[in-house]
Amino acid sequence: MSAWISQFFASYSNIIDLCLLNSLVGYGLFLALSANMFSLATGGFMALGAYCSVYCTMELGFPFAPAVFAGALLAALGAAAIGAPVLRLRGDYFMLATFAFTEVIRVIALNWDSVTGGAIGIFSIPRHTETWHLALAVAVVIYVAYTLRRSYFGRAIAAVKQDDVVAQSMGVNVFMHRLSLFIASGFICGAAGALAAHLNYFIGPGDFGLVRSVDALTYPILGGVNALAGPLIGAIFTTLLPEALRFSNQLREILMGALVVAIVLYLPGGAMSVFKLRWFGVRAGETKLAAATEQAQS
Amino acid sequence: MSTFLQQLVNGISLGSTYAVFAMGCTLIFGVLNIVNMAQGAFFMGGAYFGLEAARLGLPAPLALAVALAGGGLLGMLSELVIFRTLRARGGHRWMGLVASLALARMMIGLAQEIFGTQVQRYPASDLMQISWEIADVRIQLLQVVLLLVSLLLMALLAFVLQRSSIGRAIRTVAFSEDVARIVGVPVGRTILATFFLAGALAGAAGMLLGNLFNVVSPFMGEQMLVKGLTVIILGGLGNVPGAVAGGFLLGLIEVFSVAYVSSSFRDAIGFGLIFVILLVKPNGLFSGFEERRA
Amino acid sequence: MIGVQLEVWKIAKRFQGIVAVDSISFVAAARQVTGLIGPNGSGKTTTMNMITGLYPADAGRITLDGVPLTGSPPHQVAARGVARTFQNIRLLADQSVLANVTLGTHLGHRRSILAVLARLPGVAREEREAEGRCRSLLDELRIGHLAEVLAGNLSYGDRRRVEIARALATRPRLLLLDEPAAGMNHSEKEQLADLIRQIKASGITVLLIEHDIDLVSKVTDHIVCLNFGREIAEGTPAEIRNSPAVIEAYLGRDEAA
Amino acid sequence: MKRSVFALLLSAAGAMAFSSAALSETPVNIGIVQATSGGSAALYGLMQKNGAELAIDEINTSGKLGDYKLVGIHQDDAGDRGQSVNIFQRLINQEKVAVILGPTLATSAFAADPLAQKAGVPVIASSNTAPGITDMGDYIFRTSPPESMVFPGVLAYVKKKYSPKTAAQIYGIDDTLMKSAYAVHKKALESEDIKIVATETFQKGDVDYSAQLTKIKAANPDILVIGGLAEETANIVRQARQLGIPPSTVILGANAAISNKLAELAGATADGFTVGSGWFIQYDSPKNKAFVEAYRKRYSSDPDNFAAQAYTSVYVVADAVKRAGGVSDLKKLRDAIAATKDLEANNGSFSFDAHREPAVTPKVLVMKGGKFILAAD
Repeated sequence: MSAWISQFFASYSNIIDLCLLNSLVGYGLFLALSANMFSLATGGFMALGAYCSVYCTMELGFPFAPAVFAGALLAALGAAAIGAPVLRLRGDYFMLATFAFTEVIRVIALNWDSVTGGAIGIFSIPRHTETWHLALAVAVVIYVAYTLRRSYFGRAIAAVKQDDVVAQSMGVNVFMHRLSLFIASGFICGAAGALAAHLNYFIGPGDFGLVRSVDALTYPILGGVNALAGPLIGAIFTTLLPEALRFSNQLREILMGALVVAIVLYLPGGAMSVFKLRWFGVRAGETKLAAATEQAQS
Repeated sequence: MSTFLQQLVNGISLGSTYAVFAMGCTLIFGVLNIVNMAQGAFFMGGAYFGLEAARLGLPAPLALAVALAGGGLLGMLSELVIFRTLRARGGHRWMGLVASLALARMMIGLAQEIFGTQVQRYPASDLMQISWEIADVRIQLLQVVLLLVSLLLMALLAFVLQRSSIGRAIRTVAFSEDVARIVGVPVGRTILATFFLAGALAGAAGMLLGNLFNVVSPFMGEQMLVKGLTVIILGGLGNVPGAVAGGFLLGLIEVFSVAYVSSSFRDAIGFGLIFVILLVKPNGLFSGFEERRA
Repeated sequence: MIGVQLEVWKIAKRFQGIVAVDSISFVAAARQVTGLIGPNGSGKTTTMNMITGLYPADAGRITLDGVPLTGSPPHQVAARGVARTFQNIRLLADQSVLANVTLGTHLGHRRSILAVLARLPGVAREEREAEGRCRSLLDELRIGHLAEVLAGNLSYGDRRRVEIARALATRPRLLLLDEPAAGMNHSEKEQLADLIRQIKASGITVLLIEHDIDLVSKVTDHIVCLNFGREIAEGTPAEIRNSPAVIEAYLGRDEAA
Repeated sequence: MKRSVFALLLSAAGAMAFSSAALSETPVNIGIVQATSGGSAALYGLMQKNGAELAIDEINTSGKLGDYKLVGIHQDDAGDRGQSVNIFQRLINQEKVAVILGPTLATSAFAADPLAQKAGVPVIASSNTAPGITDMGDYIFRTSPPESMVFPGVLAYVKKKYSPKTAAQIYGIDDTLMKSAYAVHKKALESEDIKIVATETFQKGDVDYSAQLTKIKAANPDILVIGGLAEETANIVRQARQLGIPPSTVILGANAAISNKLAELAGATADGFTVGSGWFIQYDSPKNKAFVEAYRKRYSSDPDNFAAQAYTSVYVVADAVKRAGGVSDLKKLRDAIAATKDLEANNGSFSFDAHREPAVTPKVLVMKGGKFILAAD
């Protein structure tokens, strides 16, 4: 039995690592989405975290932990820098501005050869990231999300998400709350980028583009943005799906697309909404409120 | 000077395909306030519809009609399968984004299955080899034809939106769905028609670009989607004349940033500009053209 | 809780060239109930939104006990002790009544996020106190039994009460009520009148924006009447009822009143 | 929760399990990690998969390995690095492969090859031409000659024939392979004393190169060097000619540009396009003729050099299995692969050099009438 387990881990440890890593990113986005920030900046944040941490370990000789922290911090700084102007934008404008940020970071990474290696990227990165690092990071982030949700901060964020006029009128500084979540999201994504860089021996600008950012959003949305376990479920599902569908190389892409569409259509509150009996009525109410907010603001 | 003029020709020619594609994206946004991420897949689909038609020996105008119809049908499909269902269920708007991306992914997979992953090209014709050299500037017949077709499509869309009954219905729904319902506009059918128009424009753009640059591939829509989003920010979300102007503008910006800055920074300049525009003038450069949606 | 005096001086607001509020001045005396009335579109809600900072005023000055309020964003206005309800009830539909009301205690929480994350004992105490206060508020408003019900499932009148409870949970010094009687039947209006009197008795300044002159006459000390973004009359309820300008504004313009 | 994750993993494992039960023979599992979906990588991946599978079947039918039966296990990594690593792990630990052929892309190789190196499983790449691949360890081989082995010969040929003074370069800046090809091209141009008068870039997915080419045209170079994949190169060549870059400007391409797609997409404008390759279709040897014929028969299309290199890789493995006397000891297998010398292959004789790079003599090919032919002096 133990032999079987060790073989299982040897064969699938990378999948487990990827599930955890994607969950971590998923929680970064979960925080952003919890205040209605449909952010495509993930790729940019992860790139900042990854390149910075690799620079720290490989050029400056930092130990692993401070390097990851430095990467996360740089991404958080990036979030703070773009947050102030970008957070004034609403809805799709916000999404597109964050996308522009990711692309600008990617193009800089492509051209700044001396630090990033350009398109060739950086290889032979020491592998420091272990499964327990990732598990610990996910656990910490879940703890933070869980604790915040039950505090006055979480109440304020829930209000910001549903009706920011109400939130303001109750004394919530909507801008600062959204900014702090955006920065936290940047920090987590930066840390994930740093951990990813030290997991796969290699990073290149292609790892941090639009696809990365969109996938990251898919995790919490598929899993459910209202449930704490949503990002975890969504990330595991999305990571395992291409492997589970490997029996058919031909139809893999088509089946993956079809499954995602089916989830969205039949569980519009995300997979976790299965566990909420009252979801249907609630969804409709929430959408109306959101619409009312938009009207009041325009 | 001749280099400058040549770059101008390059930019206008590239910009015309952007403009046609972006008109569709912005139309959907104007009516439904959503971004349909599957537009890029309709663009790709239209290119293949046109390609198959051309291979069957249909003359180019008929092949274009097939591309238009094919793209339009794909557009309607996305409305019927995804957006209508989501509206009925009251799903969050994020869900529409995620679902339309997944739909695009399915369609790319399907195209790979049917047509293979390799790049294909439209059948070569001698007519298309004709080009003139005026004051050291190369202008191909193909470029001229395609520019004219683009302008025709723009005029056609303007006509449909401004003069036809379906156009009036679309504008009413864009103004307010409730108002449309009160005055007796069939909202569901009008939205379906909007998706058809948007898909048809994407499909036509696919065939135009496929012809102009000799490329038809399952992945051609991905980059175009990004360009389309960029253009509709430049022009203002939901602003159709803005999309046309933005399309040409983006074509020129790209070409001239290659010409006078560096090709390595072409996209950084484009996206940097977008970032700045969003912060300074979030309703687009041409927001004076049209009153913003309430 | 000590009510403050609100002074509004020649404030104006226009939207894309259309004048919503032309020039309005009035005083809501401390610990009194002041009524702001007028037909639809007369500028009442715009005035309220300027006071709470949702819309910046184009011109004019707003002060609380003489300290300027103009230009402050809504959350700072709230921090100065101004609370409000909404004409088109805005509750968080998928949350419980208690959760909605507890949002009102936001400004009362003094512990930092780090303290929350570290689960310091003070945090739990603060939460318990906030919850206890909200429950007793709900009891006072006679909706204590609804604490765990989802706000989206409440009756119309109860939603109005929850909104008022939420506003009171902020420990306001000035309470703005935006058409609280809209859609209420006669007995509900009676209960509302009692509630407003109670609030006044607790020392809070109240600015009541209302359509219904009968209700306003019953509970207010002073009334300001608006029309077309201007003030057309001011005085005691009795004076207002007999003012020709008010009668014309209501009967000539708006049959619903 | 934890349990359901575990169950999901298990069901995934079940779905992926391959039944590779061989009866009397001893199976030799060969992992074939090639992208057959997911963009331009699939163009090369599919060719290599075809070439490898053709060779495996030929060897099994011939019975030259006696009781050993080669079992090809193809896995599609869609050109995605994360998936390549997943696949490598599974192939090594679960399928117990003796050797892995691939992966398609160099970026995947940089991520996945270290796993094989650590586990002591040999990897033979047949499309990675970026520098540094074999530096990852002594278990990493390739049958694809790196750009640096091919391009200088091409340039020397062009220099001798046309004596160019100036050159322009255009390359894909976001493609690992092309970025490194660019560096090789640049170094070769500099060492041949050819002045670089323009350097332009493009990105994956670009279809319009007219702005860059207009700039290049204005610089009026004697030769144009393209660092692009086949489909990109085809359109650059075509657009260059359409914009009026004269036929006197010779266009040179990278190794990766060699594909049958090139002639199809660029048509007559590709005439005179010059590249270098370790293999070419008209190579006159019985072994090659048999290969081309078998390939055409099985896939009804022409092989390209990637198919040929993957085909060679399998023969290298078969030869090494024979010399190592089985696959029970992968260290011995590795040593046997490394010792490959003068193996009769489809491009003459094949050997690995001391750095596990292919010791082949690259040929200069010129496009003429839609076919690559050996360049005549």
